[in-house]
This record gives sequence, structure tokens and C-alpha cells, in this order.
Amino acid sequence: MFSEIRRNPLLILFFIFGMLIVVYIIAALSNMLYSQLVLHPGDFINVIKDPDVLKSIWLTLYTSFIATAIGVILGIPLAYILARYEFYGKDIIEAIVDIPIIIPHTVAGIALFSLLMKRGVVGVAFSKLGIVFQDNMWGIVMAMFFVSCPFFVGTAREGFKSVNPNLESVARTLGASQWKSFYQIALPLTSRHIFSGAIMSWARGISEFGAIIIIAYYPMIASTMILARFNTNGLLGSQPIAVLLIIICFITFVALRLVSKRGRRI
Amino acid sequence: MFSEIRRNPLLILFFIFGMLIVVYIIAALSNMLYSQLVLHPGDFINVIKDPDVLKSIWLTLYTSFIATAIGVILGIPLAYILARYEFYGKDIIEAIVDIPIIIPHTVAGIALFSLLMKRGVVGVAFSKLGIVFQDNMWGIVMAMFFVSCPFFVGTAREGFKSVNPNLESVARTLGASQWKSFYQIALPLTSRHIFSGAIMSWARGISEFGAIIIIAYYPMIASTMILARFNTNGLLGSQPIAVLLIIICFITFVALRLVSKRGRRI
Amino acid sequence: MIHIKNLSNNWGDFTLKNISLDIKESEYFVILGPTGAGKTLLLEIIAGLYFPKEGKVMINGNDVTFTSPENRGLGFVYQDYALFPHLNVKKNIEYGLKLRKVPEDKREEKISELVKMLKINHLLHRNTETLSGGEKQKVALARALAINPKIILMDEPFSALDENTKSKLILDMKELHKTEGITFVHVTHSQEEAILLADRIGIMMKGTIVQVGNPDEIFYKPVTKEIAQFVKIENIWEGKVTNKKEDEMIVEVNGNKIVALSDHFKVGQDVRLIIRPEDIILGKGDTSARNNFKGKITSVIKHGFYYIIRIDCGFEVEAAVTKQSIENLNIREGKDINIFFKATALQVIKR
Amino acid sequence: MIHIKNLSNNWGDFTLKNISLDIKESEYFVILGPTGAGKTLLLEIIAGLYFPKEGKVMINGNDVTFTSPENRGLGFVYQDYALFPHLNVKKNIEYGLKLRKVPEDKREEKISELVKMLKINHLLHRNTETLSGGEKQKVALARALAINPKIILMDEPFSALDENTKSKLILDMKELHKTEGITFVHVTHSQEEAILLADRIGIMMKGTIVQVGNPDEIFYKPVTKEIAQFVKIENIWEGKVTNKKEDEMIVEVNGNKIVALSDHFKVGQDVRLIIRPEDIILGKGDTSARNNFKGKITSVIKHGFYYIIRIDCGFEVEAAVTKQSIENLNIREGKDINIFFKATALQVIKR
Repeated sequence: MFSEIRRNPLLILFFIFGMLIVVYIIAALSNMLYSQLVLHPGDFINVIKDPDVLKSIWLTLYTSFIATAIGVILGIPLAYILARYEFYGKDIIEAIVDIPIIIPHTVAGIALFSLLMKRGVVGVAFSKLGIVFQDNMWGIVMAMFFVSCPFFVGTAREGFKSVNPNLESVARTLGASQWKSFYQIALPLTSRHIFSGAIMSWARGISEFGAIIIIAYYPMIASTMILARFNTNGLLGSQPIAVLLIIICFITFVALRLVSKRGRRI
Repeated sequence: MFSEIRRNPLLILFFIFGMLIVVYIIAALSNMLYSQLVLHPGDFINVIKDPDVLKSIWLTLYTSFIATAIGVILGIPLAYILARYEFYGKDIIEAIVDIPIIIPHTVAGIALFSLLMKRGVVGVAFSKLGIVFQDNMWGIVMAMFFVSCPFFVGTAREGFKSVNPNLESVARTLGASQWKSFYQIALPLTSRHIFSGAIMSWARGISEFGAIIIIAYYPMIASTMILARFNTNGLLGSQPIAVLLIIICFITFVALRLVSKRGRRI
Repeated sequence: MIHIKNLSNNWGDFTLKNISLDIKESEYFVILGPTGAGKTLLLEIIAGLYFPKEGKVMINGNDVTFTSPENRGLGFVYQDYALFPHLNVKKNIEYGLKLRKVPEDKREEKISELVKMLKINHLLHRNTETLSGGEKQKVALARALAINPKIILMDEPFSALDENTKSKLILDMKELHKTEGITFVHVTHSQEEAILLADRIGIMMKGTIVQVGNPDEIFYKPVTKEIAQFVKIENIWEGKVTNKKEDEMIVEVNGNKIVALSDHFKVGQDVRLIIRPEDIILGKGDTSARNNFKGKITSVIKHGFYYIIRIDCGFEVEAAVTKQSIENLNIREGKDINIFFKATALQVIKR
Repeated sequence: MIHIKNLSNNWGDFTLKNISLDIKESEYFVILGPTGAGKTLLLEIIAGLYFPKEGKVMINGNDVTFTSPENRGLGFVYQDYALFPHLNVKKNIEYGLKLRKVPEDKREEKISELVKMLKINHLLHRNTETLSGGEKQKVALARALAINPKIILMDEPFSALDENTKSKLILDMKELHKTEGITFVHVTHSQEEAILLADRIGIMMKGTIVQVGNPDEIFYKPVTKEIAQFVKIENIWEGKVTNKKEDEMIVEVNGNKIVALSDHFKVGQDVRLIIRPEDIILGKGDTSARNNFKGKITSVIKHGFYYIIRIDCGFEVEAAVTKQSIENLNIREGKDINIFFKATALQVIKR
């Protein structure tokens, strides 16, 4: 490309415009990391030792993992059907699955609170089973699942679409039942999409705040902790938690990426 | 598809699993709409008349529109370069552009606050120009732009990728400069992707809460207003705002969809 | 072997209309037709991948219309080969055997027999994505053959290959058919493949089978104008029967009297005469030919190993001749020439 | 007209190596080669869509190596037609004229002339997506012709078309070339297209031009074994020069003595003899042929209008004959037969 740029002033212009976005994102992150890790490393070390902070980060990672697991189990069949079959009302189902992406987060929180609170339609039923959502870990999971499942379903659907349907047809003529042709052919060929969809879903769950703060202020997830400390101690109290959270997220994502890249070669 | 289901028990199983996601999303929304519009219509009507609420909703729509406009202007050149050229470091740029999607919202808020606050690196420079971000409309815009621009860039990039590059090559042999072949061929053929990317970006801006509450609690956007009322008046005080916001969003999106569908036929 | 009765279906853009077809045991049957005729859909219905709306599919006397594909035991080879990309060549071939729980030693035996027959021993541990088109085709065939099918269905198996690979594979297919005695059903739009491979051909157009016969019947005696055009016969002359005696008749075409076999036609009937360009003889020839016309050469075009000559005899005639004839008869555009053809070489159809 | 000198490039998987080529004014030049030879990249470099790493491109004596495509005034027709999907047929054709700010009345005039010439008047207001392949091809051609280019570059223009449409378009292209006097550079992997259209052919293999000549030179006198194989000559015999007198020599192939023209070869040299199957004459023939061998027919295979016969004469011989020869000579597998060929029909190359 660079050899083309020399002969092409338009590309230079495009490049400059485009880079503004990249620079903005880098500036925001590097400024935060620099001011914390280089200018105020002491505060950062104190935060690493704070058991409340660590507990909230662990809770965030853990609940989002459960939400993703639910999304994967329920999402794979849905994604497969959406990828493989045409039927009346398919558009509508696809639109419904995308609603959690466009709905404002606090609105999702109000909707879920109204459904799952102790007096809510579903909340009443589950409280008889001993499961409580309001101000409880399961409320966090349900909120994360609500906002993150569309990302998993979308990615898995694209994955199944990218698998040549003739492969399953051939498997069936060779003697595979529909189930075997699904789990021996379609599923392994979609594994990378499923994996990256799960990562996206997990990341989306970790990032959620607006919906969770309404259904479950306690137990505090990392985001709630950041806001609480920001409101009481300002930037000094909250930035170290933000930096710690983002470092943990980055390390995990990069590690998962590497695992999935190595998996590709096999 | 339905004729196939009859002969295929596996599909029935898949369908049941998949439908759980769809039912959960429908239940959350319809429960909220039903309990508000049918059971408590009076509260809803009072909210419609509350100028503070209307102002916050208008502010949300308006700031997200500005954020999207900035994203479109800067994002189109970036998307075009990412779709058309291979160059060293392209992977890294693509990864950086996706960071705002996976970063927790409150962490993004802390990062932007640290960068744009009155004492922040960028904030200091802009305050000399009379532009303030902290607790200001421009802070909301910058936060929305940060979280929403990846959605626009991603969609526009897919759009440009789907345009056969031979079309631009032919246009050039017919006498079009690089700029003309871009805006007469590539751009119109990507218009639907650009439009739907802009809608997604706008929706993402409207839905943001975690980043905005940190950089600008005031002026209150709709989400902040919902949380504030929820904390003081509970569900009764906050749900009407949530319902009003979601109704406005739905009407707008459906209208935009229709416009873009009609546009497709031309 | 395969018996299809009154089959009708519509699936997306493709429609099948009232198809009946009999394919015999050990036959190499080619379904030939233009793209969009519904050939692939018909093949997929025979395989059980789609179920028809109406009609029946019988295999070996059993009604299998609604039998699942995994219970039919047919081999299927797709145009895009459809090799499993996550399995290597050996595991692809082995797939059907593993599903049948064939023990490992028997599997190894079968695989080594197949790769020997198809000469792909050296590919056994290769990743399928590194194979050439012709190699992929052979692996797909080996995979289908592994389950010992009585019938192999092939959907445009050579259309993605270059010409040299295609010619070689066609010879291999002929050999395979000869030695294995499997029934082949081969879908294609290529007349060349049909001529080279088919025992019998079914011509499929617009969702229905319009003619079934051996290659000579199809290429020399097409039963409709559309089939004649599809098999590239430009000599389609419209005329009227003016005279008839015993088993011969005279057909007048633009004032020229052409002798044809009378068959069941009546005096006064409108007919079309069809004759292949290689049945037109040029120059001083054969006195046994009753049809003998004088014309002017309007064009001479080289096509690979032969030349196509167009002659105006009061009606347009196209002839195919060799380089040697061109030299011997000194054929050039604008020259006068005599043409001959036998009454028996003419195909007469109603119009 | 086009002069390419020592061109080298690499772009992704494709590499061009030291290409030099001269294409004359008003010539129909075909670049023929297998897929992956780099033909398209060469065409795009001539068009200015890519710039080469090394070497020069001259058009009409001007060095245009680094001139932008919009300043070269060449027409380009892609394999996939590349019609602008958001413009109708008329606006596609008009596009280049509008860029040149041609006034509306002149544009209308030019368009109506083009659509008349290409017989696409009735398509003018159609959406491009509703057109058939052949129609798209003509619109792409009209669009390229609209700007009055001196040169038209075509990348596999017929490869996505069915055979009947292709034959018709090839005749149209010949006509167009005859009447318009434009220089055509046509890239293809199809020998048929090359034979039918080319004034001269450049054979391209593995990123370089290996032979340039008129169709007879290419198809009868290939200069390497690879070219011979690519143009489907199976008669490639390896031998050694054993004797030489004046302008003739004897080449021994598996103990058989074959007479060839001596050219610049020496006694004792290892050579290959190449001869096209249609130059092999069967049966009682031509006494002027010095090369006369007895053999046994090993196979008879029908190919469209002709038959390919394989004969074992101590060396493998392939001959192409007509249906009439088959009948006259009563050719069947296993029978003995005589073959003849002229010394002048043999191409001799080093090995």
C-alpha cells in the first residue's frame, strides 16, 4: 500500500481522516494507563491489594462467564436454524434477537427489574424455587445474558452460514443422521466463530453497567465499584480500579486469541 | 421449513432451545410495556408532560446524532482504506478500532474523564478554545462517539468490501480519477451499509450510560434521568421514562428502516 | 434400478414438472441440459436430500420417496467436491466407513484398494485444501465409493476443472464404470461429457425430461427444435410434405425438393428437417445420396480440429469438414460447391 | 502500438518475469495460457491499474509505465463484466462520455450508434442485473467502445458464458474487429477462442511469455513440450538424430526411423518430435508422405464432430478423423492400420 500512497494524494487524505479515530482511542487509553501506572503507581498497588476490589472484578468475570455459557447453549441451536432454514417470520425473529443491542442499557435494566424483581411476573415464580434476582448474582447474570446473547447468536449464525451446506448433505448420503452431520461436520467447522462469539459475549457482559446497576447495585460488580469510588473519591479512587480491570480484560482476551489462533492451525 | 420439521425431530429440539432466547427478550419488553401502558397509563401520561424528561430525551437523541455525524465523516475514509488495501499494521489498526466495543463502559468513562476533564491533557487545550467537556454536552458527544464509532466503521468496511473492486478499475479506465471513482461508484454502492451503520452508531450512542455518567452527570441524558428517578422514586418513577424512550427509539428505527428499504428499490 | 414416476416439485427458483425416468442397472446415465433446468434438484431428490411434493422415487423396486439420505446408500459427488475441510484426505474417505462401524483393519484395506484404483496413494495424508481440482475430484469419488454404493450421483463433476484434467478424468471414469459395474447418474450441461461417457442421455429442459435415448438418438435424431439447437445443429429447415410414395416422401424447403423417409407424416403437413453438419458431404461424392444440391460457400471458420462451412443452397446449410477436405476441394469463401446427404441422415419432426 | 519491455512484478500470488511483447496496431492479439499464469495482472498493468516493479510499458511510442489509467484512454472489459449495478444500461454506456463532458446530443448519437452496432437497442433502459450473461458482455463492450479507445483490453470475456452464446459473441467480435480497426488484447485460457479470434497469440506460462506467433505457428509448431501439451498435442515423441543429409534427417524413435526436416540439428542430438493429430492420415493415402508406419488401433473415442484414434506403431500415435473415415476405413479397436504423415508437418525441438 505504501508504494501506492506515493502516487495517490487522495489516499493520504483518507488516511489522515481515518487516523483521527485511531488516535482518539489510543489517546484515551494510553493517557489513563500512563497517568496511573507511571505517575501514580502507588495508588494502583494499593488497589491491587484491596479485597473488595478484587472480589468485585472476580464477580464480574464469573457472572459474565455464566451468562455466556447460557448464551452458547441456547444460542447455537438458534444460530443454526437462522443460518440454514428459510421460514415465515424469520426476519422478525432476527429483529427480536437484535433488540438488546439497540435498547438503552438503563431501559433494559428497568425492563428486567420489572420482570425479575421479587414482585415481578417471573421473579415471583423463581422466588418460590429459592432463586432471587434482585440485588443478587443471578440478577447480574440475567442482565448480562440479556445484553450479550445477540453478539453470540450473530457471530455463530455467520459461522454456520459460512459452512458449505453441501458438506452436510454429503455426510448424510455417507450415512450420517441429521444430528451426526451437525455435530461432526457443521459444529467443528464453526468452532472458531463459536469461540470468538463467546469471547465477544463475555466481553459484552463484563462491560455492561446500566442494566446491572438497576437490577443489582449489590453485590457490586467492578463497574459499580468504579462509579461508587468515583462519586466518593473522584478520579484518584476510581482510576486504579479501571486500570486493573482493563489490564485483566486485555490479558485474558489476548490469551484467548492466541489459543484460538493456535487452534486454527490444527 | 415447516414441512421439513415434520420429518425431523432434531429441528424441533433446536427450535425449542433457540426460542428460549426469543421468549426471554419478548417477555422483558412486553411485561414492561404492558405494566406501564395498560396497568399504569396515568403515570405514563404525566411523564410525557414533564419538560425535564422530554429535554433529557431530546438531548440524548441530539448528542448521539452529532456523535454519529462525526463518526460518519471520519469513519468512511477509514472503512474504505481498511476494505481496499493490505498494509503492514492493518490488523493492529482493526484491533484498536474494536477496543471501545469490548472495554467496560465505566472504564471508558474514566479514561475519557481523565483525558477530557478540565485538568486533563486534551481538556486543558480545548478549554482555551472555550470548549468544555466535563459535565457538558460535548463530553456526552465525545463519550458517545467513543463507544459508537466502531459499529459504524465495521459496517461501512463490510459495505466497501462487498463492492466489486473491478467496478472502480473500470471507472478509472473510462476516465474517472481516484476521487471520482470513489464518490460516483464505491460510495453510492455502499450507501445502504453506510446508512445502517449510522443507525447502529446512533442507537449505540443513545444506549450508552456507564461512560456518560462519569464524564457528564449533568446535563442529564435520558439514562441518567432514569437512574436518578429510580433511586428516588423506584420503579414507579423511572419505568414511564424508560417506556417513553423505548417507544421513541422504536418509532425512529422503524421509520428509518422503511426509508432505507424504499431507497433500496430506487 | 432407479424408477422415477410423475415427480413434481418446486424449490425456490427451480421447478420440476411431472418427471418420469427409468435408469437401468450398471448404466451410465447422463442428465444433460442447460443451466437452470433443475438438474441438480432432481439429483438431490434421488439422493433424498429433498423430498418431492408429488410423485415417487423407487430404487431396486423399493419406494424410497421419503427415506432419509443416510438410509439410501447412494454415493454423491458435488460440483464443488464438498470435501470436509477439517479432515485430511484419508479421514474424508474413511468417514462413511466409520459411520458404518467398519473395523479398522477392514477400513484400511478398503482405503488402500480405493487409492490404488484412483491413483491417489500419495495424497492420503494431505490436507484437502492443498489439492488441485482434479485431485479433489478423485478424493470425492473415493469417499463416495468407499461405502460400496450401487449408485453414484454426480452433479457437474467436471465443470470446475481445466480441459486437460477433465479429459484425463473422463477416461478414468469410463474405466471405473467398466470395471465396477456401478450405476452412474451424471448431471451436466456439457455435450462433450455426455458424448464421451453416456450409455443413455436424458435431456432436461425447463424442469422436465424432454428426450431420453442413446447418444446417437439424441445427437442425430433430436425430437424438438429446442433440443436440436441445444446440441448445436444449425441445419434446421422448415418445409412442407408435397409428395409421398411407399416409405419415402418429398419435403419442399424454399422451393427445393428434399427426399426424406416418410415415417408417419402426411402430404401437406408442415415439418422441420434436422441434420448434423458432419452428415453433409461436400464435393464430388457418393452417388447413393439422393439429395444433391449446388450452393455458394458463405463462410469458412476453423474450430479446433475441423472447419465449419456455411453454404447457401437456397436454404442455409452448415457442414463440418477436415483440414484435408479443405485442401483437397480447395474450399474458399465465395466458391460454388456441391453438397450431398442421405435421406436416412435426416431427422423429420412436426412443427 | 503496445510495446512492453522487460516487465517484472509480483503481486500477491502472481509474479511476472521479464516480459517483453510487441502488439501491432489493429491487431487482434490473444494472450493464451493456463489459469494462474499471471495473464490478468499483465492486462491490468497495461491498463495502468497496477504499476510494475521493473520494466516499461509504451503505447504509441509514449512511455506510460506510471500514467494513471484515466489518462490512457484504453477500453477494459472484465470477465465479470463489472457493470455499475446502480446505473441502468444507458447510463453505464454513457459513463465515460459524461466524464469527458461530451454534450448530451453527441452522447445520444454515440450511444445509439453503439447499441445499433451491438444490437442491444432494446436493453437501453433495463437494469443491468436483469440482463443475461451475453447481454451484459455486450453492454460492457459498448461502455468500453463509447470512449473511442484505440485499444481494448479484455480479460477472459467469454469464460462465464454458455457455449451457444459464446459462439455467437465470437462472430460478433470478429465482425467488430474487422469494421472498427481497434487493437484488441484478449486474455483467455481457451484455445478455441484463440483459434477463432487471434491474428497473433502469445502463450503465457508461469508469469512469462514463452511463445508468440500466429495461430498456425502456435498450434502446429509449439516450441516447448509444455506448450505442445497445453495445446493438446499428445503426439510428442522422444528420439535421437541418427542421420542427416541436405535438409532432411532421420530421427529414431523407439527403433522406428522417422524423416524430418533437418533445420539446425546435429547427428546424435536428443530431440522431440511433435505433430498434431489431424496431420496423421490413416489408411490408403497420399504416396508423397515419406513417413509410413503400420500399427494396431488401441482406442476409438468420439469427441463431438470427430473421433480420436490411438494407434500403437511401436510409439504411441494419436489421430483425429471424421465419422466418414471411420466408416470408410472400418476403423475399430484392435484392428491393424497404416498411418502416414509428412515430414513438413513435424515440429522438431531440442530436449
